[in-house]
Amino acid sequence: MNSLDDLYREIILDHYRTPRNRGELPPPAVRVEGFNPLCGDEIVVHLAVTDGVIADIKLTGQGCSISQASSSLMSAAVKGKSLEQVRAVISSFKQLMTLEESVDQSPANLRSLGEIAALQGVVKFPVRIKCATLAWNTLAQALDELPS
Amino acid sequence: MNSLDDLYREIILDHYRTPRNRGELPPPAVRVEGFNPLCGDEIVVHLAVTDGVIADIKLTGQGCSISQASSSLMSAAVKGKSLEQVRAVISSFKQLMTLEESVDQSPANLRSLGEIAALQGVVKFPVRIKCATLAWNTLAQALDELPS
Amino acid sequence: MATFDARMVRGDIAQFNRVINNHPLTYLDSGATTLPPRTVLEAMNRYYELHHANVHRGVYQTAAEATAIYEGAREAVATFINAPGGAEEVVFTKNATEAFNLLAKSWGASQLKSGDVVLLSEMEHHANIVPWFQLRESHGIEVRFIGVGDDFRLDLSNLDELLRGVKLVSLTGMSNVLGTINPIKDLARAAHAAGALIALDGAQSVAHSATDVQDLDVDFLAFSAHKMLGPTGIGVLWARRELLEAMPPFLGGGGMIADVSVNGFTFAPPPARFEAGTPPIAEAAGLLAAVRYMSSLGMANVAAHEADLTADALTRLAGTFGERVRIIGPSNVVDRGGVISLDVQGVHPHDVSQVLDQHGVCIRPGHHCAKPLMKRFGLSATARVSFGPYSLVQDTDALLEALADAVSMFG
Amino acid sequence: MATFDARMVRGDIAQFNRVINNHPLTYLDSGATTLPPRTVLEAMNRYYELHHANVHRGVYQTAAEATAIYEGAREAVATFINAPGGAEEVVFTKNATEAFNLLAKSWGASQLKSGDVVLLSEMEHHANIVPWFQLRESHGIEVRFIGVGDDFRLDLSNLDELLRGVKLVSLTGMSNVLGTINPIKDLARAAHAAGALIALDGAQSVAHSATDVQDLDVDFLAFSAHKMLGPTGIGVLWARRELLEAMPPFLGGGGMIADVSVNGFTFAPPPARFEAGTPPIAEAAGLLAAVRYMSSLGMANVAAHEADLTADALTRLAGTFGERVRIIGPSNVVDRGGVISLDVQGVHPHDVSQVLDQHGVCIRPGHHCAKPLMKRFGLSATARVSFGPYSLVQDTDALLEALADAVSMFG
Ligand SMILES: Cc1ncc(COP(=O)(O)O)c(C=O)c1O
Ligand SMILES: Cc1ncc(COP(=O)(O)O)c(C=O)c1O
Repeated sequence: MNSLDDLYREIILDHYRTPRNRGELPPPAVRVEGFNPLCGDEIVVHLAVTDGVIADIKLTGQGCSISQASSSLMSAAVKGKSLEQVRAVISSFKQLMTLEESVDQSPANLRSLGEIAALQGVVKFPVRIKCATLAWNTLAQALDELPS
Repeated sequence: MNSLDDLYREIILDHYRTPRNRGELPPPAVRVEGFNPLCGDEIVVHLAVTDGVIADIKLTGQGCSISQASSSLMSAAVKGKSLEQVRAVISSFKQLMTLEESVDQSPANLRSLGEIAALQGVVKFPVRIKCATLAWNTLAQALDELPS
Repeated sequence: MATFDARMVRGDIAQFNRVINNHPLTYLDSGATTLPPRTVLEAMNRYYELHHANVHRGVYQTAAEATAIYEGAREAVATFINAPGGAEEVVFTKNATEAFNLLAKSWGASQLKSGDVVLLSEMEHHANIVPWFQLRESHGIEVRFIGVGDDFRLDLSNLDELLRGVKLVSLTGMSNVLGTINPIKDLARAAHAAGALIALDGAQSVAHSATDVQDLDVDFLAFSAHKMLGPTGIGVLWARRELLEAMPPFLGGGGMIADVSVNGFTFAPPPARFEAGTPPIAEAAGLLAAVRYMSSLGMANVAAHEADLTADALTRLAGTFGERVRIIGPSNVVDRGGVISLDVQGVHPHDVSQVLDQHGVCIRPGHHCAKPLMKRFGLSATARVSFGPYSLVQDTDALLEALADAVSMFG
Repeated sequence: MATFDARMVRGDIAQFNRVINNHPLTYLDSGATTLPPRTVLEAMNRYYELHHANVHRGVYQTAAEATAIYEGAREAVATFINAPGGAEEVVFTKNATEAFNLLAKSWGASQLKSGDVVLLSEMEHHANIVPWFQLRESHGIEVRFIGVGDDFRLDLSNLDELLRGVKLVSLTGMSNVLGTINPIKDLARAAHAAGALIALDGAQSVAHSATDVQDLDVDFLAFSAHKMLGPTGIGVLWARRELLEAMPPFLGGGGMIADVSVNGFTFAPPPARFEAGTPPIAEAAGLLAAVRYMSSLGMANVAAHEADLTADALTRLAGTFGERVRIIGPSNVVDRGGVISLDVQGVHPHDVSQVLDQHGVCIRPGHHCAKPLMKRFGLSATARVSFGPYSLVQDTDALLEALADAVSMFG
């Protein structure tokens, strides 16, 4: 039996109750919507990039604690980072969300992820993985849509 | 267990092998097609009526022994009869083909039906009732289409 | 009179023996699908083990038996809904959704023309919305909606106006979100007076109270077996005989034809006309058993039992959680069934359901395929509790305990 | 290597315990539907007793389990047919017939225009004819037929000409009347060279030999579970991912939408786009078990076993009855499967089947939903014998004995 405490860690509830980086950014910031039709979760990512660095990120949207906390955690994790670093974080996060045994879930690796490691418990609740990844997929899409 | 002998009485096999009244009649004879889409049985009834009497009847068509024997037996039973008598025969035959217990299947009643009583065994094989009634329904339809 | 004892019904259902996360199963999702009693499973097993064969055209014994079972299910359904024209008015589909598609794509596409109006309501399930939108795209009909008031009931104040130009009114008997039971008999009278036909979405209502199409005076009825203690994979479209006879075929294939050549085809009379291909035969056997089982319970008994459970749950939810848990639906049991949608302040329905699962309590979060209704009330989802004939007060006990946990966890 | 023993397969099937008219059951109608082994029934019972819940959107444990079973069936089917794009290319329908209707009414209606040609053959089942005639009526396409030669095989002598203007070739892998197995791989090459796509009607072929859509290089595949030891109520349309993605929805309702408002709707990606309403979930559990069971037998073993039975039956039928019983189909087992249509001189197929029933022998009389083929050979019906993986030489013994009775009875 998986304990709910694995899913609803204190950090997650905190980010759900007081989400970071809520709001919008005016153009020319990139704006991308993410939507999970199955459960209705919604994330809108606003991204301002200057000199290859995420100068600012703001989020709106609505949904369950996992989708909203994950987006808040994401925003905190990528703000001020270079695009290269952001891509690396996205890829580490996706690793964390895979069900495969081979994934390195060692404490050292998890520590390197910082706060987003709190989402690790989600994999034990497979129906919720989509909630956790929505914000990240939306961010990845926003990166693809950046003017090059 | 119902014996096949109930179904395939000698009279039936005889009418199947050597059908009576095969052929067509030229206009102004009435021509009506009957068709059972489930099994592909086909009967075409040609009917010449003079002074309220079936002066001649001819049949074409194809199908199983029951459908073809029934049409042959029918033609023999109605030829030369008044339309009123024919309607009575059709109705007696339909009675014979019903599964209800209440139907009079007494020897006396069956005898009054003449040769068509040979089809009585069909009711024990419910899937074949449609085969037996096809010709009769087609005849009934032909009567309806007679110029009045 | 039929006897009814919810504990006995429960005893007939194997899934209640399950233990989920160390709790006995508390199944409160009958609005999504019901749990079939043993007799339904036995009927299907017996079908497969003794009688399975393809129906129609078969002469041999098991084929005749399979056909008798399949056609017997049609008879039983006709009796269950009191179809005036008997079994030949009952068309088997794969679910209620296909029934609505058949209605829109056969009756609608052949009888409606550009500008004709189909009147729905804001509380309809997508099954009774999307096919009409598709028909709007293909045939230029107008789709109009009866609004839902703040009392969670149809707003009929401007019904006369809404009915102008309407050829079909298509409404749910009971909302699968609000629990609201609609005044179908009155609406049928109004529709007919305005020269329109009326279709009833019985998906929710048939399993929870008696449905008499003659008394209601409706023209079409759609429902699914799996929501009335039957199996998945089979649904019903009932229509008055003359309406069915005027409808062109929808799906083409074996069984629905009169003749086929390389040049074209002609089609069979109803109901065969609408049942292309090998039908859900075992499922019909299951539906037959479900109809018998429900009839033996007595639909009035089922309705009364579920009304009791609903009244108790509504009172206790309000008493325990006050403003924290808002009921999205009528707050008393007049003209409402056993579907209770909750909006728990500060806890998303998804999270409510997740915490409840830890207590073995099964409820459904989401938009319940009724997005227009969700939008009407400014919600993206609700946490929906729904009762069945096997539900007991102990289920509500478990619900309240689990809900208290969810509320306290999210503070 | 998979092990295969037809006696063991037979032992897995309850219906063989039946006694019909004082004879053990001789089931020779697998072309119409197959008898499911115990494991298939058990999988469905287990589903209902332990896991039944509506799929998707459910958070609680049994809903997640039901979803895993349903999606697991999709995976298993994808593996079984070697779908290049995996499970997302597998759409569940109610039967093969609905799969063809989906193909014609979604792909066909959106991709074909007036004058485009769909090339079928004279040996197609109505399921692969009528939907194209319906599309001809609605969209003005041309429907063309490959002829069938006196050798009961496709007449491909003028294939180049036949392929002119063709956008889709849609053919059966194996005739359900003649037993003829068509050279699909060659025809796929020819179709593609002519710029056409190719659809395979696998209804008969999937259950009797391996089907590898990549090796055959087909674009669409349709089949039914009930003809491959699975349950009634579920079928499959497989299509290459890019084709599915370009196809508009067919049935509208819950599950196939991305969003719905009172103004309109947007739709979900495949396969959900094509699965409106509550799907056949228990049936998917049964299909999953059937696919596993068939794979454990080994499709090559099944094919070899049925070829042996067919060769033996063809030889003995000719030896026993000579000219009296004509085989409507290839008379040797090269490129033919275990479907044997008989034309018994002087005995109508209906009567043949009736007499055989008295011996407990189940065969199917009729046009087998292939009327154009019947007309091609000037027949209104045949008496069709068909084998399955559980068939044994003793079934042929019973057939011959019963057939002798029919022949002598009608003199
Ligand atoms: C060749 C062929 N195609 C299609 C079908 C249709 O299958 P179903 O009736 O399961 O839709 C059949 C079954 O009769 C068949 O034999
Ligand atoms: C009111 C209503 N209508 C229609 C449906 C569709 O039923 P199905 O999914 O069985 O086709 C449902 C079930 O969700 C429903 O609740």
